[in-house]
Amino acid sequence: MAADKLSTARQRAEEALKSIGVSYSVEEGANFVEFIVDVARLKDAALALKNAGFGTVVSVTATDYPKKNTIKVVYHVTSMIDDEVKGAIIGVGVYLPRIDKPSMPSLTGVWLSAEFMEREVFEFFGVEFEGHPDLKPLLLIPPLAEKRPLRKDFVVREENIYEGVPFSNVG
Amino acid sequence: MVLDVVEAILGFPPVWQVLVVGFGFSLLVSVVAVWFERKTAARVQRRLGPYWASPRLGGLLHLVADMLRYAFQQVIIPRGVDMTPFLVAPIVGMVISILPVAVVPFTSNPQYWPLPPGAMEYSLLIALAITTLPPIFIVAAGWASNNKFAVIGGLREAFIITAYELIAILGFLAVAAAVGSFNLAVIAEAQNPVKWFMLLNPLAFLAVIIAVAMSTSAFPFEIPESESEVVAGPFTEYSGLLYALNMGGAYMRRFIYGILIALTFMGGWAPYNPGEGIFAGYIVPSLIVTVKALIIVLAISFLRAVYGRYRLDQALDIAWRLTLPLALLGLALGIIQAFIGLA
Amino acid sequence: MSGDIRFYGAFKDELGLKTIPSRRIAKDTYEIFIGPQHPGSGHMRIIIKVDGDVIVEAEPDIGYVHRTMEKLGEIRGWIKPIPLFERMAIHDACNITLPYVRAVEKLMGVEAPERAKYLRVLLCEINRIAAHLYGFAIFGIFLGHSTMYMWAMGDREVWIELAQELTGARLTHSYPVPGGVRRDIHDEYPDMVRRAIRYMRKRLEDYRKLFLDNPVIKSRLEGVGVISKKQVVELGIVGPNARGSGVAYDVRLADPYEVYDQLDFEIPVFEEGDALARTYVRVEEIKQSMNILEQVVDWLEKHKGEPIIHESVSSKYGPVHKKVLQEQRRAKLLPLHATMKVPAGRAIGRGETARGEVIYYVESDGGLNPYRVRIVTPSARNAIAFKYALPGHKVMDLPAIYGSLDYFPPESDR
Amino acid sequence: MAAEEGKVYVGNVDVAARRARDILLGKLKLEDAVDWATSFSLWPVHLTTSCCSTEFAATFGPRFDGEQFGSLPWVSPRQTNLIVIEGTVTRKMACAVRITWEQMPSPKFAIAMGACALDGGLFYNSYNVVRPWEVIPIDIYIPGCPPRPESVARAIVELQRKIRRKHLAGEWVRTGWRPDREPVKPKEDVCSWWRG
Repeated sequence: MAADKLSTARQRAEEALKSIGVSYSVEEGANFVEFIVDVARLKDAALALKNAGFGTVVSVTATDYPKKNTIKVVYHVTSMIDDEVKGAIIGVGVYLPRIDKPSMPSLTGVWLSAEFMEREVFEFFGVEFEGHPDLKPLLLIPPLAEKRPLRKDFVVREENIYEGVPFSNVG
Repeated sequence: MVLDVVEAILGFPPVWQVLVVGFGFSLLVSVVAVWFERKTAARVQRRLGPYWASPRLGGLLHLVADMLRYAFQQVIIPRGVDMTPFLVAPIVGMVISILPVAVVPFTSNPQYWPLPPGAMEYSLLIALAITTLPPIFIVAAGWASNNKFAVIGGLREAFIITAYELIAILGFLAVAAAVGSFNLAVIAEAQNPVKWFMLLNPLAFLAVIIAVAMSTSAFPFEIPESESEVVAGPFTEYSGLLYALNMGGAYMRRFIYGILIALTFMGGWAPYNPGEGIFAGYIVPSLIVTVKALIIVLAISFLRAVYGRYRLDQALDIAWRLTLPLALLGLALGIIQAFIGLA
Repeated sequence: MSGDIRFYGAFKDELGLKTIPSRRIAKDTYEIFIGPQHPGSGHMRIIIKVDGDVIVEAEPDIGYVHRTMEKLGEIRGWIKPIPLFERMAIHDACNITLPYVRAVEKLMGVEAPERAKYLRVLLCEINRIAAHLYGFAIFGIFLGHSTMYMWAMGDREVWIELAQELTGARLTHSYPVPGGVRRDIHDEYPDMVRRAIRYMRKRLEDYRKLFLDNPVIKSRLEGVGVISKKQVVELGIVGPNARGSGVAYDVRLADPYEVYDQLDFEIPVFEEGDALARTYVRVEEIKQSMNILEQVVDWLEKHKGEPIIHESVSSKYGPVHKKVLQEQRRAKLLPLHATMKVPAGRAIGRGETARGEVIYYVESDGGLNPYRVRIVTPSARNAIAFKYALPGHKVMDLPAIYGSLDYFPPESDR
Repeated sequence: MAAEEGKVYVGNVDVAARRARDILLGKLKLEDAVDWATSFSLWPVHLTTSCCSTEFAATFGPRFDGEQFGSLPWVSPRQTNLIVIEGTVTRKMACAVRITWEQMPSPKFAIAMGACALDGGLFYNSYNVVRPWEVIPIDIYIPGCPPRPESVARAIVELQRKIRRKHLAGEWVRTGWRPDREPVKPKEDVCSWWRG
């Protein structure tokens, strides 16, 4: 049942993106699907998806890939009222260069629910959202937010708290 | 010589009454009332309440401990407060809140009245006039604290004053009208033995009870000190002894109102007839009045366990749209009673 | 850039979100910081600007309990994040960790056996009831109703005792693990659940008398903090708060997990969208959860002795642990769990906690640790409601709205 | 679910109470009276730092009823004398903890609740967590994650004993100083981020 909804949602989203002529690539997860678009067309793609019924952002997920030298920002969206696609999650996202302050357009104007989540991505990854009404750290204190804690080069160590006992030192 | 002066001062009935009945009793009553409030709430809420300081007294000593602790705790005077009103307001407010006792007769025997019989003719008016003063000092305390929550609490207190004052006075006047006298002793005596005005004029009684609950910020009108928005209201910045004065002040005012209600609505010392001598003529009737006042205080305190608190505008709405007509009806009823000579 | 902001403003107006002209905000407003040390705030701060007694602007300042769950989740292997994540919503522990476990299971390609699924639902619903009662308690104290606090706290103990009987811990159960659950119920357990349900049904009547039908409480809640259906969808508000506004969105229905599609229950929906409707939704949910519990314990009684953990896990057990599993019905966690590797891939786990939908985005690169765990908790999504639901109300409505939203800061801050 | 009368699970409070009462009524030494009063009037301030607050709330619920020890959670720090650190203290919260502590009038006491308040607990290597004992001086630690309500009640009783045995409150009244420790100053300015 959930798989049906996901395929319906995927179909609908692809139609919406094709109708405005946005080129995209698809990345599939276990139970969701992501459309990666160009940064310049992100806002158009988002508007098209919203008009296709995906009205609510459930997560603005950013992931840091130091090996590929990119940061991926995905807006996972769903519909809360449309019974045909309710419960299916699709994503629309971009790859940003992994520099100190990468920038991308804010989608707060399209999805109001993304407002706080974009602030989170800003403080944890340093991604600047152009056009965000109030871009400042949400959870962290400012000096800590400067360090971009969720980037992979911010290392938190599993410390050797018991002397003599080797502890897995990962990260 | 000195002893004579001291005796003359203490023997002066208003001073004696303020010190012993006013201060002593009201302190005792506020301790018992707070204990009762916490204990009944605990009983309704299926738990013990304060207990382990004195299991046999049911934890009454916890309240003594609270008082002692406040008495010896550091008194913090924050930077930025207006020092004089900050220190003076709670003290003066508490003193004034027990002053109405100075004019209250506890017996029908004129020998033990605090004022000469001529002045007693206006005792109800004087007492009511003094009861309207303490809220001003609460507002002053809030303003002097230089704290946003205290200021908001003080403003709320000011709003509430305007709402309850008129109602309380109209309610008491209903009785005065029915009896045809402002003399509390005459009013109390007129109800002897069972012609109590809480039965004859329940409208005015209800209006006065609501007004008292409002004036002493009892539930559901605990709005100036409503903790979930304005922390401790006007007393947010007060600590130690100064806060204890403030907190006791509300219960003391409730007790003073209780005495007035006992005299005007519950027959005062009725059904007892005060006799001659200090014991039969003063102590026994004053104890009866105190017990009646205590019942009023405890009844109002019990509401905490049952009700939440109203919003400020709703409380004002209730005061102006519901309780004021009630008080006016009570007044009309009092005047009708005066005409048909019921009292 | 300015065009975007205009667009944003116009968009808000169209939604009917309260915007007050800036001219009035600049003049005679009073800024109040509510929290974090404030009886009406919990562990967050709300910065409100008041004009007279009316809130014109509200901004939640959260993050006071941000304990870096997402970062720690990246360095603690696959099994240790379970006790870590349940600290987010400590009184709703099973609901909040189950989606993570399911996401990991999805990556591993295993699925819990039927009995384990029922046991998970059992604990989830017990937790849901306890969490709603906790919400009631806090709500009661916000409205100055201490008896409500005490009653709800006392009755919550009943459900906590049940959870303790099942898992051994009052709050932090760590009950679901990848592949199944850690313990089975004992023979008297179904009767204990039924007794608790009988007791709770009786108590809900008392609550109605004292709290929900209390004229003071009703007048405080009716028509206060109204969030319209359209605003719910736009702001992404979830859980009982959405269902109080007429949005029938519940993950148990929209994307059924575990055995929710085999159970018979309803999702209560109210149309009004005010604080009272949100409260009623919670009461109705408690009733529905008790219906679910009855069905679950009936099923569990009929299917005794079925496996509670997946074969791929239990087949690696040594003889001692196999014996424990068979005789005591307890699944031990082995060192192999600590060095577990999960195939590369990405999965989203979602579930319905007491406060709404929780989402885990789990990414694995095939190593010992998750590459990225992104958590979106219901409170984190509801936090935005403060910004838009508070303006236009009086200061005294703030605790009523806060309490009705049932916001839990540690969950929101992660 | 009410607490059963006649049963105490948290130590011998009755004896201690009787002894304290004897001191109050018999010798009536003022300092002992203050110790007695303070120990039976420990009002914790409403500062919820983290998720242990659920168990703290349960402590003052009807089943465990912390109020029976004379302890009443109170709203404003100015009128309280006990602070209970309920779990993790983050960097953002540390500032609030310190300010609240400084707003409380002496003699004042602190209980650190939970593993996180001991040494970080599960979050020992988190970048946003500070140790509460670096921020304020702690009198009693409660282990557990989260501690059960019984242990919170137990901690309150232990603190009562400690106050009476070491005359913490009485000494403060006499000398204006806690006899058992220097006042703790945090090593770094915990609120620097707020102004800057």
